[in-house]
Parts: sequence; structure tokens; C-alpha cells
Amino acid sequence: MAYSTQELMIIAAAREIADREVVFVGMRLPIMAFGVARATHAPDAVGLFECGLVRHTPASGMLYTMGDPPNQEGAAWATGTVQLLGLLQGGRVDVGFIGGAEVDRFGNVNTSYIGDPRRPKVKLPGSGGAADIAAMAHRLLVIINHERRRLVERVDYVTSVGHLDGGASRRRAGLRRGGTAAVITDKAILRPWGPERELHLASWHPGTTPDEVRDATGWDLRLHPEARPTPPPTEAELAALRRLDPEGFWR
Amino acid sequence: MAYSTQELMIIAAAREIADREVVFVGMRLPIMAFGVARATHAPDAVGLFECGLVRHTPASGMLYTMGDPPNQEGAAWATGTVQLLGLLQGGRVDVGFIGGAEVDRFGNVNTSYIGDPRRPKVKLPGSGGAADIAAMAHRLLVIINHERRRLVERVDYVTSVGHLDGGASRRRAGLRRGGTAAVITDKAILRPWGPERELHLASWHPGTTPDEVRDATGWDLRLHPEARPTPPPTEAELAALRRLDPEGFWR
Amino acid sequence: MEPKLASLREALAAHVRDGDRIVLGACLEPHIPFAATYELIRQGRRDLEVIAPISDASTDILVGAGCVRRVTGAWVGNVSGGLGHNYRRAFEEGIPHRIEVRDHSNFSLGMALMAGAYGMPFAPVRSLLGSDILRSNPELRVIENPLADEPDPVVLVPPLCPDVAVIPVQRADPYGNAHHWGNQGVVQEAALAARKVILLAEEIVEPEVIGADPNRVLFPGFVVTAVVHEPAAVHPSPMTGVWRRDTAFFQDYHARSRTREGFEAWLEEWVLSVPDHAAYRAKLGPRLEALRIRRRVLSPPVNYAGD
Amino acid sequence: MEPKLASLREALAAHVRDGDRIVLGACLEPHIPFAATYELIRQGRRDLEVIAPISDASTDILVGAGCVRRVTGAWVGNVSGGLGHNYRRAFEEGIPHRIEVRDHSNFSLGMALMAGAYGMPFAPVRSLLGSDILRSNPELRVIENPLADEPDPVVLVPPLCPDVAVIPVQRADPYGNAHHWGNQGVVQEAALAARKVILLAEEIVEPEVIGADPNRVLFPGFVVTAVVHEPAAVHPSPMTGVWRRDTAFFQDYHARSRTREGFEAWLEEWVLSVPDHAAYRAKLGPRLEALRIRRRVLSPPVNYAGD
Repeated sequence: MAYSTQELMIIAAAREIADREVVFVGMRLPIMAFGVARATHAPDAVGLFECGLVRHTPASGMLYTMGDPPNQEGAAWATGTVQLLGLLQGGRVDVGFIGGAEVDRFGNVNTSYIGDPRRPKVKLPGSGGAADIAAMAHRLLVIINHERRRLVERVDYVTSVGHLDGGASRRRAGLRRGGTAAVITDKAILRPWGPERELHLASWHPGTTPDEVRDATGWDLRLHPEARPTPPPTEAELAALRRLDPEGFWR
Repeated sequence: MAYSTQELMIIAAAREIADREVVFVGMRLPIMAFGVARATHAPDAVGLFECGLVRHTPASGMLYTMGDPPNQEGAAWATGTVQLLGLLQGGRVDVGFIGGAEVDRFGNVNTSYIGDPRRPKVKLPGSGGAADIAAMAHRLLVIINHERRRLVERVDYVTSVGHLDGGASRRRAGLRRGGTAAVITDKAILRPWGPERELHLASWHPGTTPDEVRDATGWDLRLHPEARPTPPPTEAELAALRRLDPEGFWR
Repeated sequence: MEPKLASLREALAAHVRDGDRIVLGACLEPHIPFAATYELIRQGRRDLEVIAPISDASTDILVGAGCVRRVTGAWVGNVSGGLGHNYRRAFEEGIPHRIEVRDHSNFSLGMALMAGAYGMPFAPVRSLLGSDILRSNPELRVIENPLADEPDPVVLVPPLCPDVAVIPVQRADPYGNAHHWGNQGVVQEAALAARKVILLAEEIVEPEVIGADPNRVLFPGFVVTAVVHEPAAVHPSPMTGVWRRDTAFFQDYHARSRTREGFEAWLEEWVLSVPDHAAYRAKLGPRLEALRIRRRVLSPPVNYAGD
Repeated sequence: MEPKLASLREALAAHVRDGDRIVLGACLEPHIPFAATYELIRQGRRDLEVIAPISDASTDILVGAGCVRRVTGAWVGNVSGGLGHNYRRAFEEGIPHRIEVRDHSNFSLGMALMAGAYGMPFAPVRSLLGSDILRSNPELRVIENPLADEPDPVVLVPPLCPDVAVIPVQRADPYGNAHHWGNQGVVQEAALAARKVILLAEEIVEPEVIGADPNRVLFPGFVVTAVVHEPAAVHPSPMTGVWRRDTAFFQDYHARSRTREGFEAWLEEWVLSVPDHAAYRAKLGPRLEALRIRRRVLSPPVNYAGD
């Protein structure tokens, strides 16, 4: 079955969620990935939305934001932001999903300022809950389009902490768990490797090559020792995604 | 109209509540006093109960504890203890009412230990919310039976802070407001006076005398410069109380 | 998802260990899981640390039965009856044995559970300043507010994470999703702070009933370990909309527990000679039915439709 | 008690001053009081500090209209549309003038409001450790946890007490008692922290309706200053059970606000040339009715009877 790069990215992200995990779900691609995971290998994954919602089942309709009415109907819990981000800080969340404008070779994410924060070239929206999710989820997944200007040596501003300066620096900053477990792009999946926790190329998607991925990366991207091609979407995965996306928004 | 000492005490306490005030209400006498105040001069007083209830209207039936079903029905807000005690700490509560086993000449209250806390002669129930109310309400009212063993020079254990060691000691302990405004007993009302904030005899109830009150007090009780007899209950006050106490429990 | 239904006996046997830190009700005066208190005594649990702002006579009974090592709480007694005789005997005479207390106020205990629930390193509280609670509880610490320019003492309360919280609810589904209404005490904080949550549900309902009102949920099903269907688990305490308070039962307990012998006879009659809570309900007989709330004062509906 | 009903114009004129710290919606993406945003622009308020984790395009509109001195928040943009063009122009080009931002995460902002609501000297938070938010927001302070034996840095977030919080609710009585349902964002914390609360109620009901479900209340009537009856005050954002999201409106705003001229034309069309929210509703016409949620998925009743 033919599929788009976006669909592949969503399915690759879905595979990162294990069954029964508690997942902090962001909008757009993450919510689709969560839906695919639930519909395939992770039927008992639980979704948390920082506006104050918990769901066991996918929303009944299209969501433009996590607080839209279809996400309210049939929610398992409707509560406050402090409760859910508090549970996150308390260690109850297995996986968090965020996007970003820039990610660097240690998996730090910038969604705040391009250039000098005091006189930015570009003012981005800011953290929202991303800083909290990055700091406190047991695993962080970052979803981003693979471009040299986005995958950079060092982000201009660390909104959301990955492995900070590498090695034990995240732990030294006081964060006792977590860190970027995977950066999922439209070309590849990068994962930290070795004591430095630098992001390595772990798998490249069908239709691209390790060299092409490296060319699109802003640092000297090294190959993960277990690097391999990304398995293409299965029929079941694609079918699940298309049930969630009947209008073909991501196709 | 004839009335009991307990009824007089409840009515004297009711007079301490002004209209529109936000009142942290304790069980037994305080709840009756709050009801009398609402039914007479303070129709818009609001009652807070630390179990997590706020009421504009008296409960529909007899309450043995503040969480009894009649207090749930028609409540204005049913919430958590942290929310209400948080509002108290935030300065939103005008008046708090507590009882106690011992109160001392600076209005400190003990509901924890008689004797040495490590080997107490009597183990009392403890603070509940009393320590919070005493520390954080803008005015504290203490209701207690007038006996020498209860009105003491110095409590064995300060569960709930009044004026601590007198003078500015409460403020020095870090409490920026509040303190015991009145101790209401079955014989009299004591109020702090002067820079030392020592409790003075402010009014004595019908049927007793200043000397009799002094004899029942464990320190050398001095007369407040504006001391006077307590006005007897009015017809309206007694009628209000008896509507709240149809079975004559307090008569 | 797998259902989490278990009997009270099974749930407590599987999930409560000697020495555990346990919350038995967190709603202050109502919703106290006396059925669990009784069953823990029957199972002979020892060295428990009971954590609760107020658990009415439940803590006093457990102390008298010799199950308690420590109380971390704000108030122990018999709310409508008076002092807790067993609690007094334990402190004053070492009967059945001495226990320890970590004194709190309701607020400091609620904030300690909140800190446990939300991974906070401590909860900053002002309302214990000047109180001797700061002296008798060695876990509390006063610092100067680092953000203030002037002296500004603040009490730091360490987080509390109970091993188990036993929480009565009006209705739950088999997966641990539940509705709770009426005053909430520190139920949310306790359930979210605990490593395990055991629900005692007055009624078991379909998941759709819970999902039809997600704001009535205080904590998510994924933090719940076991769901026990046990009507009147809160007797003699009240449950909002379901059971009135059995004031006479509290008064009888108070009168009989005044002496150690009286308490032992009470314990034999109401706990040890009663095999389980079904038998307890049967023993109460029409007295229990007389406590059932019969009027209906119903919440108006709200709409959650997505379109 | 006296009713607190007022028109939106009256309530904002009486209770919002130039320079105030204001919360315009605290529910994250839904329940944003755009009607109040528009009216503040019409009234020419200046130098506002907008406090909110996320207020969708509301903040961007206010910034473009020149009403904002500072944003204390976690996110500013157009949630379903993209970046906030006015927010960018203010930072990148000083158009219409430069503004200041106090960077937060959603959690640190929620905890700051909680600290304000509950009189806490600060809120201890871990989730900003390592983030540059600690460097760009001068109000945040890192200390070593005084209760820990090992190095354990903690961020202290100072309390936030807004001057005014404007909070949309599905229904309120004239005295400020209100029901709010759906996700809650930081509504409770914001309302309890604010010196004044202005409710924008979709519907005004008798006090008995609110009293029939006290758990549906997020904050008590006594903290409410004014009650405004203003249907569709949240348009184009959604309101749970009442209004769907007007996605096309957000997209149109996004496209037109890309240039300063486009924004000015949009502002003239939807705010400055519209006298009040009744006229705005009329201008939307059938488009508004098409957004009304028509299905009914109702909460099951619960009983609050006292006996």
C-alpha cells in the first residue's frame, strides 16, 4: 500500500509506545501516533492531555486542539492542568511527545527564541507544557521535520531539556530520570547512544539513505551500532491510521 | 425568656460574626453560633467547613460532624480540604472558631497533650484544622468552658497559636495577621488588650460577677478598660437559636 | 484492559503488608472505610503507619487492636463521641503497646500528600509557624523564604507517599474508574500520592456511566490497583447521597471502649466474631437499612457532547 | 446577598485598570473570553500584563492592538493556526511596540497561580531544571532542597496574584456561584489567586441550580466581583457542551494578521467597528448557530439528599 512520508512518521512514532503505558500526548502528529498505537499493539495505553483530560479511547471527531469538544466527550477524567502535570512530575508518565522548531545533537528542543532571546530573530510560541514533559517523562519523543536548520549542533535556547550537554549533565542539572529517547523525523529515527548520549542515526526510512539523512542534519551524525532501515508501515498500521484520518489530512 | 448558660455562650459567639464575613466554622457550638448570626444580624455570612464544604444557608438537619449528609445537601461548594485551608492561608477567611482543652493568658490553645508530649498525662486528639485556623484567620474566636484547669497561665503545648508569648511574638514567629480576638466562655468574654495582648475580662455574663470569673481563671485576670456586663440574649437571638435547636440539645 | 475486581479479603491480603503506611479514608469525617479497618484487624496486620488528617474512630479501633506502630495525622478520636480511649491508653499507659505520632495539622497533612502526589520536593506552609507541632514532629523544618527581602520563616513539609490508600467511592467500574461526590477532603491527594489504591465501591457500574461524567472522577483508573464491591463499607460513617451517619454506633463504641475490657468485648462482637462485611451488614440488619438515604436531591445534567 | 450582574462593558470599565495584571481565560485552549479581549481593546486599556499558560490568539490580538506591556505565560500563538504574527512583530520589529515576556512552562505558571491562591510563599518545581527558562525569567530561583542529604536543586516559583481574572462558565447565578465543566486548565487556581473575578456566563440560572451540584463549582461566589451574561463570549474558542471551535475563524485571523495592515483591517472588522458582543453575535449570524453543539451526552445524576 502506498503511504506518505507524514504517515510513515506517525507510524514510526506509534511504535515507540508500549501497551499499558501512560502517555502525555501532544497535538497533531502525536495524537495520531497515539491513536495508531492504541488501535494496533497498545490497546491499553492511556493518553494524558495537559489541558486536563485523560482518555482511554480516541476522540469521536477531528481535534484541532486538545480541548476541543470531541476530546471532552467520553474522557476518562476531566481535571486540571496542575493535576496532570503534577502526576508527570511525580513520575507517573512513561512517555511524552513533543514537537519543536529546533532540536540539537543532545536532544534539547527549542520552541522559544531563534537568535538572542533578548532580541530574537524569531519569537516562537514558548514552552506550553513541553519543558515539563521533557524534564519529567520517563522517555521523551521528539517529532520534527528533518532539515539542517532544524536539527542543529546546539539549539539557541533550551526550552525543553534533552540530554543537555551530554553525559551526566542532565542528571547534574537535577533531573533524575528521562531524557530524549528518540527523535522521529520524516527521514529517520535518531537515538542517543553511548555515555555521551549524543543522538545517533538508529534507522532511516524507506526511500532515503544514511547519507541523505546525514546531509540533512546540522551536526556530524554518526551511525548507531544497531542502525537499520525503518520497517515500512504494515497494512494494519496504515489501516488504523486511515480510520483515524478519514479525510486524508496526513496522506 | 429563660435561657441556659450554653445558649448564652452560643449567642455571645454569634455576635462576634459580622455580616458578609467569611467564617471557618467548627462543630457543635460554633456551628450553632454561625447559624444564629446568619438568622439575625449576619444574613450574608459565608461558612467554610474544612472537610471541603462552603455554605450560604444552614444545613437542613442536625449535624454531628461537618461532613454529615445534611451539610452536603444545598452546599454552595463541595471541594477539597487543601482548597479551603489554602484560601484560609491566602487570607480569605475573616473569622475562625475553635474549641480546646486549655487556653492560656495569651490566647494560645492546646488540643494535643496535657503534660510532657513525650509521656503525656492525657493524650488529646490533636490539631485537626485548628492550628491552621488559629494561624491564618484574620480573627480567632476560642470557645471553652470556664474552669481554672482550662484557662491556664501557659498551655502545656501550643497546638494553635494565639498571641504566643505576647507582644510582637506572634509576628516574630512569622504570622503576619490574626491572633485570638476573643475567648468566649460560659461565664465571660476575654479579649486581648494593650501592647502585651494579654487576655483581659471584657464582659461577664448575666448571673456571674467579675470576681467569680477571676476565681475560675488560672491567671491573675485583669479587667479590660471597657469591661461591662454581657447583654442578655434578645428575644430574636433566642428564637433564632431555638429554631436551629428544636430538640433543645443546648437548652 | 483487565478488570480489577477482588473481594475485600483478597485485596487487603494481596496489597497490604505489615509495616505499611496506609490511608484508611481521606475524606475527613465521611467515607471512612471501616470495613477495611475491620478486615485488617481480622488479618492480623501489624506495625501499620496510619496516615490521615482525621479518620474518626477507625484509627482508635486499629490502635486498640494492636495493629498500629505510628500515626501520621492531625486528629485521632471519635468525632461525634469524644476522645479516643484506645489512643489515650496507648499513649498514657502503653496499652496494648506504645505508639508514635507524627503531629500535623489538616493543612500540613494535605499539603504533604499533595507533595507526594505531584513529585514536589516539599510543601511550603505558613500555618504551623509558632505551633509546638514544629517541635513534636521532627520531619518539619523551618527555613527563611529565599525569595523574601525581610525575615519570612516558612515551614517545609516533606512529601508523604503512602504504600496503600483505601478509598470508598459511591460508584466505580471494574477497571478502577470511579465517581466520588460530596466534600472531598484530601481524597485526590491521597489517591494520587499512594503507591497502590484500593477502591471500596458502593456500586459497580458500566464504564460508560463513569465516562459520561469525567469531572466527577477524582483520580484516574490507572492508579487503582483493586476494586472491591462492598456496600456500606463506610458504616458507621456517612456516605454522601447513600448512607446517613450511625451516631448511636459511635456513641456505643465510645461508651464501651472506655475500658480495655469493654473495648475487647466490642471488638469481639463487631469484628473478630464477624467473618466478613456481608456478615456485618446482616448483623446490622434493619438498623442499616434505616440509615439509607431515601430522599432524592439530584444534580442537574450537563452536556459533554462533542458536536 | 446582592446580585452582581453587569454588562460586559460596565464590568470591564469598572474593574480593569491600565497596567493591571489580567487573566483572560485559564482553561488552555477552550473557554477563552474573546468577548472581553475585544471589549478591552475598544475601551483602550493599555500596559496590561496578560497572565495565562495559553490563551490562544487572544493574547496575539491584544498585543497587536497595543494593549500589552508584558506577557507572563507559557505559550503565545494561534493554537490551530500557527505562530502569532503580532507577537512576533512586537518582539522582532517592535510593532506596535516592544513587550516583555516572563517565560514559564504550563506547570510553573499553574503552580505560581496555586501559590497565589493558597498564600504559599513560593511553589517548588522541578520541571524547569536545566531549561533556559530559568535564565530568561528573572523571577525564578534555584535553591538546594534543604530537606535532602544530597545535591537536589529545586526551582522556586514566586506566587502570582492577578488583579483580575475573566473566567467564562457554562452557567452562573446572579451572585457569582457557577458551574464549569470539561477540562479545567488552571481555572480554579487563577480564580482563587485573583483579586477580582469577572464571570462571563453563557447562561444565568437560579441559585438552586448551582446548589444542586456543589461539586460542579470550581470557586465560591464570594470571590466573584461581577457576573456578565454574555452568550458565545468564548467565540471562536470552544465551550464544552455548548460551542464547537470555529477553526475557520482562527485560520482567517492567522492569514490576515500575517501583515500589520491585514491585522488592522481584521481588527477594524471584528472589534473596532463592532459596538458590543451582541453586535458581534449578530455579525456572525448563522455561522455562530452552526457552531452550536446539538447532540446531548448528559451526565448521569448523583444524589445529594441529606436524609
